[in-house]
This record gives sequence, structure tokens and C-alpha cells, in this order.
Amino acid sequence: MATRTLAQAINHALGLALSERDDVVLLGEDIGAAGGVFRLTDGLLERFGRGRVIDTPVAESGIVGVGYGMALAGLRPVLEIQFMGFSYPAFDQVISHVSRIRNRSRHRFTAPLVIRMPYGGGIGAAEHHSESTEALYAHVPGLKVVVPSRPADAAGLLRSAIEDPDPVVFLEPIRLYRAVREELPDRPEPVPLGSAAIERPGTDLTLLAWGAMMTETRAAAEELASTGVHAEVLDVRSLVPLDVATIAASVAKTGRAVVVHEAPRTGGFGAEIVAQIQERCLYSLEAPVARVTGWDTVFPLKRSERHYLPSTERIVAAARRVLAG
Amino acid sequence: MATRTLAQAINHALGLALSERDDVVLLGEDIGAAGGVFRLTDGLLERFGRGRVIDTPVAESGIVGVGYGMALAGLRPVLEIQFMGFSYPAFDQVISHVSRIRNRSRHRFTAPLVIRMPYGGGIGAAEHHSESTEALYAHVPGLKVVVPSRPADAAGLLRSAIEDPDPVVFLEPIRLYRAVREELPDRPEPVPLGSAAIERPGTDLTLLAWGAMMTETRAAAEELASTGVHAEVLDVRSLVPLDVATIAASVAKTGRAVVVHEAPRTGGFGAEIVAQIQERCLYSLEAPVARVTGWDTVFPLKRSERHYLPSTERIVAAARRVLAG
Amino acid sequence: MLRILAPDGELVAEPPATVDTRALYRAMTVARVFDRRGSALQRQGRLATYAPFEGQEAAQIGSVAALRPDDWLVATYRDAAAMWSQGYPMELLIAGRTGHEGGGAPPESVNVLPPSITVGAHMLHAVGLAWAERYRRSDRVALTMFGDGATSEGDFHEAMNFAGVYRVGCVFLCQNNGWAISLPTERQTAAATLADKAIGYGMPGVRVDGNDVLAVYEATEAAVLRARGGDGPTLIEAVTYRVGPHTTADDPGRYRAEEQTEAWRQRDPIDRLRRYLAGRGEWSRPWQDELEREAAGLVDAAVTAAEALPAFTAGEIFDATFAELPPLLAEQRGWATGAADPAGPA
Amino acid sequence: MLRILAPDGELVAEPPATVDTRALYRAMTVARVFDRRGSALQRQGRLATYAPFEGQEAAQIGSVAALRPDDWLVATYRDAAAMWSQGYPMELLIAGRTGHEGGGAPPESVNVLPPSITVGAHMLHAVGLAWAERYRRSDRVALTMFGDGATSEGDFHEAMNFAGVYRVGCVFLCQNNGWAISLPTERQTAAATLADKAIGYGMPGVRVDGNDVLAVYEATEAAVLRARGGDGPTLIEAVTYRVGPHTTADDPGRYRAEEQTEAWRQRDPIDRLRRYLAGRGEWSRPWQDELEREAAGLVDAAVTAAEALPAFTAGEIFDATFAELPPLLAEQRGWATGAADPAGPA
Ligand SMILES: Cc1ncc(C[n+]2csc(CCOP(=O)(O)OP(=O)(O)O)c2C)c(N)n1
Ligand SMILES: Cc1ncc(C[n+]2csc(CCOP(=O)(O)OP(=O)(O)O)c2C)c(N)n1
Ligand SMILES: [Mg+2]
Ligand SMILES: [Mg+2]
Repeated sequence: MATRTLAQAINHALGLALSERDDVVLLGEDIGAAGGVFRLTDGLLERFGRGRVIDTPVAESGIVGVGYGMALAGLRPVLEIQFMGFSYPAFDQVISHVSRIRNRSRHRFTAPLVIRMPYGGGIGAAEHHSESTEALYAHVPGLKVVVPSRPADAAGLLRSAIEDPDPVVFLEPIRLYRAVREELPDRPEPVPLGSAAIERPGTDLTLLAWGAMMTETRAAAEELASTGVHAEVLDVRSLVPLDVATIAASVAKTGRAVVVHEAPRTGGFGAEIVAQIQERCLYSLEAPVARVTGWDTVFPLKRSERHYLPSTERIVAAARRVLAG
Repeated sequence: MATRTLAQAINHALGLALSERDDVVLLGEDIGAAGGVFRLTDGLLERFGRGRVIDTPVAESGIVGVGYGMALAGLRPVLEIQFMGFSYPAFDQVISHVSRIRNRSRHRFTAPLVIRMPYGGGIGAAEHHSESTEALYAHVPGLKVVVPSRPADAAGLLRSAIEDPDPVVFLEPIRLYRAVREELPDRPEPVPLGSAAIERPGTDLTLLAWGAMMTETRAAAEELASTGVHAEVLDVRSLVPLDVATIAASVAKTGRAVVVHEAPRTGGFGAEIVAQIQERCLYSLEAPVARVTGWDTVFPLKRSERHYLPSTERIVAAARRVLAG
Repeated sequence: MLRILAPDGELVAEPPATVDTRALYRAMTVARVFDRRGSALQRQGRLATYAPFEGQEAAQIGSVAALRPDDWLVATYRDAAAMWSQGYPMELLIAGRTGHEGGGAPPESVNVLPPSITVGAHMLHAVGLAWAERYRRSDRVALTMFGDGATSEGDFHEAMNFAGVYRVGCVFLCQNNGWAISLPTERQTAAATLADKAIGYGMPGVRVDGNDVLAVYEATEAAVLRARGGDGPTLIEAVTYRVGPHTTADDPGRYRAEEQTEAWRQRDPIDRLRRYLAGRGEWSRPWQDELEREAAGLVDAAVTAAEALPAFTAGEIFDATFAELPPLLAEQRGWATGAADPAGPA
Repeated sequence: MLRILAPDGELVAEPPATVDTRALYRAMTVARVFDRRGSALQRQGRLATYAPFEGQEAAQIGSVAALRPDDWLVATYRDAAAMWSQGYPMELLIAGRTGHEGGGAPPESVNVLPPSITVGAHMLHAVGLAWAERYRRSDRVALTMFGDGATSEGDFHEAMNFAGVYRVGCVFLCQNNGWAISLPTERQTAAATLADKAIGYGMPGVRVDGNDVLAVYEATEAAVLRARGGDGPTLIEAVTYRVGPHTTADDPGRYRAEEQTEAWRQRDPIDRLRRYLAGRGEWSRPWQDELEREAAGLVDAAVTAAEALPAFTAGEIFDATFAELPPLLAEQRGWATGAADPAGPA
């Protein structure tokens, strides 16, 4: 047992995978001696050597395309894209190849790889460094997409992702890398892909979020609680597969819901969750499901970032509207 | 006046733009002597020469990146991506640059360009040739996305797209290229971006679709009419900007809606439309808005394609369920 | 440009010792019969699409002949001859082209990926495959085939660069067939030759007469030996010509002069090898007839088997999306098969 | 490798006739002051991020000196010296780094794009700009700057290829500063030099001592003349070194030996030019003091102006998404500014 931040939990899970499975290799920019720009791979080069912790040239399509080729031959590559905003040069490899080969070859070839990407805003970063485009990946058939919000889930989901027979996009909330610590066993329990977590049971409305936005969402639930409103808080965790059963059961019970994400509103994954809820629970809904999201603008730079990210206040305000509806 | 197919209408509008504006240039693979794989640029090389109808190497990122550079210098490039499934190598250029430069430079630099892409299934094409990933583009702030379903709209929307000061993704339904003809004036009226068309007024429910799926949707409305159900049919036409006012007004009136698209269901643009409807019209809704969509699978090859595409029957069945709800 | 057989079938250099020339001739003959049948079937509406490779048989058969049966081949929509020659069942090559996903599933023993339809991306996959083999201390190599057009894509660059940096055992075999659909090679690049592109990646670049099967074999064999020995990748430019249309939907009359094509027809790779064999008394009309009969039989059987493959049921289109169907997909499958209300949970 | 000034400031070749060496020295001095201030401001939390270019002043100032004021410059996060030198207001360079979008809006007269943060993509933009100028019969050229790391991206390849094929008036200036963050150049490519990469695109590739401002100027001037004359693109590899960290968040101690950096510090480009000027009696301590005072004044004023830029209001973050706000965005703007219920139409 040790207390670990989310970043340390990932580092630990990577080390564990490398030591437990010979077929795991890591590829990415600056993941070796530098230990990754966020130090997520710190110490792994020293422990596992250059043959398994592979610094690549600055070429994201290359990282994913080559990692995919390795996976076809049966390895389990874990690829790091330095920031989600730099994943797009590899988008074709992901959507046209990684996600399709199982279908193209009717299970003959498969791509059991993981693509890790730090994502999200809130650290006043430069352009392209605050992206949250999970909806793009979630729309791609054949791809799984998960987003932990706490250290134990980070380690547990990463373990499951590496063991998964299919490709997984693993999104890491930058803002939470060092935000909290959790006790973690040395061999953290795998967390199954496709299960949402009911973090806080409640009866009055359901708050749904994932990744970094869990912080504001939890705080909103606290604030609502202080005024006697019992919000049920769901950490969606896995966008694909989506745990619709848990989501629908919660909203059927509460009759009200707010979905939170930092990605732009239009076509964000919140829309899918709203659609699922209204398909399954319309007759239980007491008010429209509200979306509290980033705006349909480019993510702003440091000096105006605060105008963009959903705040606890915005979530609380939306909740109150939904409760009044 | 002349009768034109959708393909001819686009060809005509391209010719018109080239002759009316010196700053219009076309770039794409095989658009010159070959006239485009669908002959959409037929005859334009002969009329306007190699300086303006530019055959490029097979390099989509190059086409978009270079076209974008031209647009920055004030030209109006109209770029052809041979099939939507080959647009992904250019995705980074689109999402990181084309769509952002106005914001990045606070209007100092702009990218008034059009990216034309044939999209959609139904012609038994090879892998990657039946994509319908409009939701990916619609999620990108700073980008407009339009999809005509008839010759007049194709010409009219393309004229508006070329005149637009911002970048426009212009999706062309392959299946409709030669499906119908319409009378078109020699200078077709521009159709404003951002307006849905009420194709068929009705009172009992609203059917919403765009592009190739309008065919099945219209047929479904006919079939419903034959049983006394008056469906209002909306051709959404423009995903961004979205004409929410028209959509909400229709559903507020009918209280029931079915959204149809051929893209995969999860995270498809239908989810956004459902979310918008329930946000604005929940209390008018008599039943959940239904989505009739492609499945969350890779688009199948010819011999199983028919299992994938939404059919008139599926739309009618969904409508009946919504009417019964 | 490396050449062993002149167009008239005369030897201009020492032929490789390690190759069975008659076997090459047989394979090229079968490939030609397959190819002609492919175009015919497409015209009859029995194939969804077909990309003829006539004129490129030497480049495909000659290069693959230098592989071991367990080496990897990562090729394109136009490389059916190469894929078949590396063990990909002919019926699956046809099945794919009829529009059946089953065509993408070669037997476990065949290390050939389904054909790449996107231009450019697949070269990276070959680099990854070759790298994984070395990681496992296997000496299998990967050969990837692509066209002149593919050298314009960014992924070509990244693949060549990775291969160079990590000295991966990957052979890059470019069939420069003169055209990327309607764009001739000289309008695709300002480089003097495609082989020159190797310099920027610190690997050898070899230019070979792509219609000379012996030269292609020799160049590939050298590259494969280098790769197998751990000495890294090689780029081979096989200079050839696409005698037919790009695909059966293409009309080359729009962009190229028939005389050019006719001139290349005169340099047909099969004719060339036939002249050589005939000159050595290793070819005869009866043998030719026998080969053609054999080829027709093989192709007939493959077509029959491919067309007999039952089309997928509605449920089957879901079943290879993931190893296991997640709940939402299972639900959709229910709607699609009629097991649940087809309108979904409306 | 082209060199005019040896590290000790001695001439080893004829210096270019067309350049004002003292002006170069002044610009490099201002750039150095700017750069040191940038790092200091970042440590004080006044800049969001900063990518120091110390050691690369000759490569940036020398190349841009060969441009006409109306030529295009398309450069990166590390090229503030070049951008300033081509007319981009210093206060905007700082404003961007404080995290203010206003930094991306140079005056209409300045043909310099905001710095590219993504690695690789921007070279294509320069090709398009240069092409558009030729289309309009202007003889403006475009110069694009990028690092060694950027040559690994697919977009580098596509940009070089397009430029070669269409003979576009674009100069590709690669600052090979030895590192792409933690990856040294020799582990990025197996090519002998980055300049060699030009061969694959049929354009000249020139290798120049990037710490020799006169050599950089001369190489760029020749390339610019070629480009302006319609003779097409050139790749220049300026061999230099990033003396500082990648950005202020980076710790080079993790991946490189201090001795290497120290050795390059000895080859400082400003020292080199100073020795040359001093040798010719064109440098004096008082002049140096005056320059440094001037530089400090310029930088002070720029910092003050940048920090005085009012941060965007909530509404302003919406206003440059499109030329006009579409309805849904106007609605969101209303929520964000409090003009409408912030929860949206819940
Ligand atoms: C990424 C991508 N862009 C465009 C296409 C459409 N396309 C199919 S083949 C082809 C030309 C390829 O030429 P080449 O690489 O020389 O191969 P060849 O067809 O001559 O064998 C093009 C543009 C594609 N399949 N993939
Ligand atoms: C597409 C993309 N991938 C990764 C990054 C992260 N990144 C920023 S700078 C850099 C290294 C670039 O090295 P080089 O091109 O040599 O330029 P230098 O920083 O040395 O000036 C990387 C990997 C990025 N900005 N864009
Ligand atoms: Mg070709
Ligand atoms: Mg560098």
C-alpha cells in the first residue's frame, strides 16, 4: 500500500504492466530519459531499458501506426501522445486502422493497444494544450474510451485497458494529475471498462461527469447538500462502452439530471448521454436534462480560461433550474 | 434554366465561382484532366487552366494545409477530398489550424475556404468509401458544416460556402449525385448557411434528416401520409450553424420527432439534435425523440450494406412508435 | 537501374542463382489470368470494384519470391498477385472484392494483412510488424508494397523515418507504375527518382526495372537479407506501368495517351520472361496451355468459393467490432436482427 | 557546411556585401535581452510558458535579414527573435505568452503568422502563402522556420513535396538545435544530415553554421533570390544548439550532459559576431552598453504594454470564432456573460 497521486498511479500501473507482461512496450515522445513531459513514465527507462520504453521522433501518426503494427504481431503497446491536442495527426491511423482491423479481418487480426493522452484545461497552458475532444473518439466504432478521475480508477482502468483485447483511448485529466492522493495496493484492482461509478448516492437529481470535471461536480453536490438537496453523483468513467444501465437507473429514480463536460457543447459527449436518457427515461423526467459544458469556441488562453471551464457555480445553477423545472 | 443533377449543380456552381471570382482556385486529387472521380470538376481544367484547377499529389494534409495558406493570403480555395474517408489525414490541419486561425489572430487572419467531400454509403463501395462522420466536423468550433440533398440546395449552399468568410465543410451525398434532377437558373440563388428547410409541412410528428437520408425520410413521410399521418419533414441542411429555431418550432408544434442519419448512433449528430429538442421542447414532447441511425459498427461492404443503412421501413416503424408513445 | 533481362529476353547481367524461374513464370501467368478475370467479373457486376495490375506482375511476384513463407506482407488493393503469392487464399482475395468482409481473414499461418485501401497508412504497420518480430528475437522481416502515389503521403515519410532510426527489418517496395490515378509520377515529386527518397532516411535506395522479374527478385533478395541480418531497411523503386485503368471505374483516356500505354504493353513482363525461357528451351506451347488451364481452374474455383460465401446476416455485421459485444451494441444488434423493436427504444 | 565567420570571429570566407553587420549585432543583442527576460518573467509567473532561444539568435536574425519587409514569415513558438525582426510587435510576442489571444494579431502591414504551437503543420501554410503570392503575380516569398524535430512529422514531407512539385517560392529554414525536447537529432533520423532531406524533393539543400550570422544570411539570401526569381524552394539546415531548456517547464539535466551545453555556449553566436566587429573596430564597450540599454527599454515597454492589455471579458472569448456569431453561439455568449440564465435552457 502507498498513497499515490493520479500521475503516480499511472506510473505505477505502467511499471506493473511492464514487469508482469513481456509483451508490453511503451512508445512516445520524451517518455524515456525525460520521463514524459508530465513525468508519467519517470524511472521506467531505467528499469526496463530502451528496448521497451521507446522515445520516438515527433511523429504522432508514426507512433500510432507503428504501435498498431506491433499490436498486430501480438505485442501490447501503450502509446503516449504528449497532449490530446497533438493526437490529430494520428487520427487517420486510429479511425481507419486501429479501430477497424478486427472487423476488417473478422477477428483474424486485432489491435490490443492503449493510447494514453493527457487532456483538458485549467492549467493556463499554451494553445492546443487544453483539448477535450473525447466525443471525436467516442464516435469511432471499435474504439473504447475511458477517463479516470481518481488515482485508484486511473490504475485500475489502465490495467484493464492494457489487458483488453481491443484498442482503448485512455484520457488523463491533466488538472488532476497531482490534485489528490489515494491509498493504492501494490497490485491495484483492475476496474472493468464500461462501468460508471455511483460516487455519491442521492435522490433529488443526478449529476453526471467524467475526468477533471468531477472536481466541480463533486463540489456542486456538496453545495447542493448544504441546502438540503441530495444529488446522486455519477462518474461516467467509461464513455465507450457506456454504462447506460447505471445512468438510466439513476435518472429514472431522480427524474432530473445535469451532464457536465468541458468539451465544446455542440456534439459533445453530453449530447449522447442526454439522448440516451431521454430515450430511456423520458416519462420519468421532471425537467429537461441540462448540459453544463465548455462553449463552442476555441479553448481560451490563460488570461481568459476561467470564462470557459464549467464552474461549480454553473453546475449548481443548472441543478437548481432543473430542480425547479 | 437547365435541368441538373446534384453533381451537375455542383459542377455548375464551381464553374460559376471560377468565372466570377479571380480568387477562387480548386485543389484536389484527380480533379483536372480526370475531372474528379465522380466527374464533379468535369470540364473545369479546360475552361480555367492548370493554374486554377490544380491536381495535387495524394496528400490530404497537404491539400488542406496548402489551401489554408492560400486562404490566409486572401484566395478562396475550394478543396476536394476524394472521399470523406480520406479526410482524416487532414484532420489536424482542419481542427488545429483552419478552424482556429480567426480566433488565434482575433480576425487578423482568416481562412475562407471550402472543403468538399463526397460522403455516405449505399453504392456498395470499397472500405473507407462510405463514411458519414459529419459529427466529427460539427464538433469543431469555428467550422461550418453543410449537407445538401437536392440540386438547387447543392448549388445554392456551395455558392454561399464560397462567399462565406469562414471555413465550410461541404458534404456531398454520393448516392444522390445523379439520383434526381431539378430546374436550376444559370445563376442559382445562394442558400444561406444555417437554415433548415421545411420540405413538407405536417402536424403529427417531425422527421429530421440531411443529405442522402432525405430520400428514405421523404419516402417514410409518404408512407405515413398514406395511412393518414401528417409528418413534417425537415431537411436540416446545415449542421453548423444549426437552425434550432426552425427545429424547435416544428417539434413544439408536433410534439414528436424522429431524427435520421446514416452515421453511427453513438455520438452522431442526431444526439445533438435530440439534446437541443429536449432542452427546448421537453414539455411539449409526447414521446421520446427517436433516432434512426447507422449502427456503431464499421460501415459494411457491399454484400451486407443493406443491413446498415436506415431504411424507409425503419423510419416508419420509429415514427409509429413515437406516435404511439 | 538494375536490369538482368532486357525487354527482348536477353540476359544483360548474371541471373540470380537462388530462384526457380519457371515457378516465377507460372505465378505470373496465374496472376494474369486472375487479373483479367477480375476485370471481367467487375463488368458483370459480380465484384464491387477491381483494381487491375496488368503489367505489374513481375514487380509483385518477383519481390515476394524473395520472402520466406512466414515473412510479413503488407500491401494494397492492387497487389493481389503479391498477396496470393505469399499465401493469401485466392478465394479470399475475390471475396473481399465482391464486398464480403470474410475476404480480410486469411488463415492463421498466413502473415499477410488484408489489402490496404487507404493510401499511405499501411507502411507504418509493416514497420511495427517487423519491429515486433525483432523484439521477439524472430528473424522474420516485413515487406510493404505501395505505389508511386503513396510516396506523397505524410505516412510514407514517418514510416521510412521510423524504419531508418530503429533499423527495422522492413523492405519498402514501391511499384512506380507511372500513375496515381490521373497524376503521372513526374507531377507527384520533383525528385529525380523515387529511389532517391531513401537518402533522406539514411537507407539504401535501389531502382530496378520493375518489368524484369529477375531484377526485382535480386534487388528484393538483397534487401530481405539485409533486413533479416539486422542491417535495416531498404527502399526499392520498381519502375513499371499500370497498363489497365486505375480501377474498373476509371477511364484512362481522359488523362493519358494510348500510345504511352501501348509502348509499355510492348514491355510486358510476362512476354519478357517467356522469351528468356523460350531461348533456353524452358518454355513450350503445351506447357503454356497447361499453365493457362491450371490458372483458369484455380481462378474458377476461387470465384466459386468466394461467391458461395454466405452474405452476412444483419447480426454478423456487429460481431467483429469488439472481442465481445458491449451492451449498447448488443442492443443495436437486437434491433437490427428483429430480436427487438427495430425502431430502438423510442 | 557553409561558414563565413569562424568561432573566434575570424573570416574564413568572403562576407556578404549586402548586409549591415552592426544592425545584425544590434538585433541579436535585443533578442538576447528579450529572451533572458522571457525566462525571468515566466519564473515570476507572469508568462504562461516560455521557450528560450538562447544560442539561436544568429539563425533567426541572420535568415530574416535576407527577407524583404513584406515577405511572409511562418515560424514557431521558439522564433520570437525572427518574428520581431520581421516586424511582429514585441509586445504582442509577449502578450501571447502571457496567455492573451491578442498576441496573435499583428498589424495589417506585418506578414507574419502567429507562432505555430503544433510541430510540423505550419510549413504547409508557408507553401500556400507563397503560392498565393505567385498566383497574384507578386514576388513576395515565404520563409518558414522549424526545428530538427519537425522534420519527423508527415506534414514536413508534404510541404516539401508540394513546394518541389509546384516550384513554390518558399524557403525552408530548419534550425537544427540538436534537440527535440529530449531527443537528440541523431536519434530522430538516420539521414547523414537534415539538409540531405532536400534530395527527395528535388530541391537544393544547404547546410550552414547556424551560429554564424553571416553564413546564415548568405545562405538565406541565395534561397530567397531563387524563390523570388521563380526558381523554387530551398531547404536550409542551420546547425545550432538550444542552450537553454526546451521551455521553462523542462529540465535538460534529465537527458543531456552539461558539458555538451557548455561547449556550445563557447560557440555563442553573439560573441562570435562581437569578436568579428571588435576586430574591425566596429564594436565598443560604450556601444554595447547603449545597445543593452536600448534593448532593456524596448523589452520593458513591450512587457508593460502586454501586461496592460485588458484580459478578455467572458463575451470576448466568443467573438472571433466566426465573422458573425451564429445563433447558438450568441445564445451561449448570453449565458456566459450573464445576459441570460447561465444554466442554459435547462
Ligand atoms: C488516403 C487516401 N487518399 C486517397 C485515396 C484515393 N486513391 C485510391 S488509389 C489512389 C492513387 C494511388 O496511387 P499509387 O499509390 O501510385 O498506387 P496505384 O493505384 O498506382 O497502384 C488514390 C488517390 C485513398 N485510397 N486513400
Ligand atoms: C504535433 C505536435 N506534437 C508534439 C508537440 C509537443 N512538442 C512541442 S515542441 C516539441 C519538440 C520540437 O522539436 P524541434 O522541432 O526540434 O523544435 P525546438 O523545440 O527544438 O525548437 C514537441 C514534441 C507539439 N507541439 N506538436
Ligand atoms: Mg501508381
Ligand atoms: Mg530542435
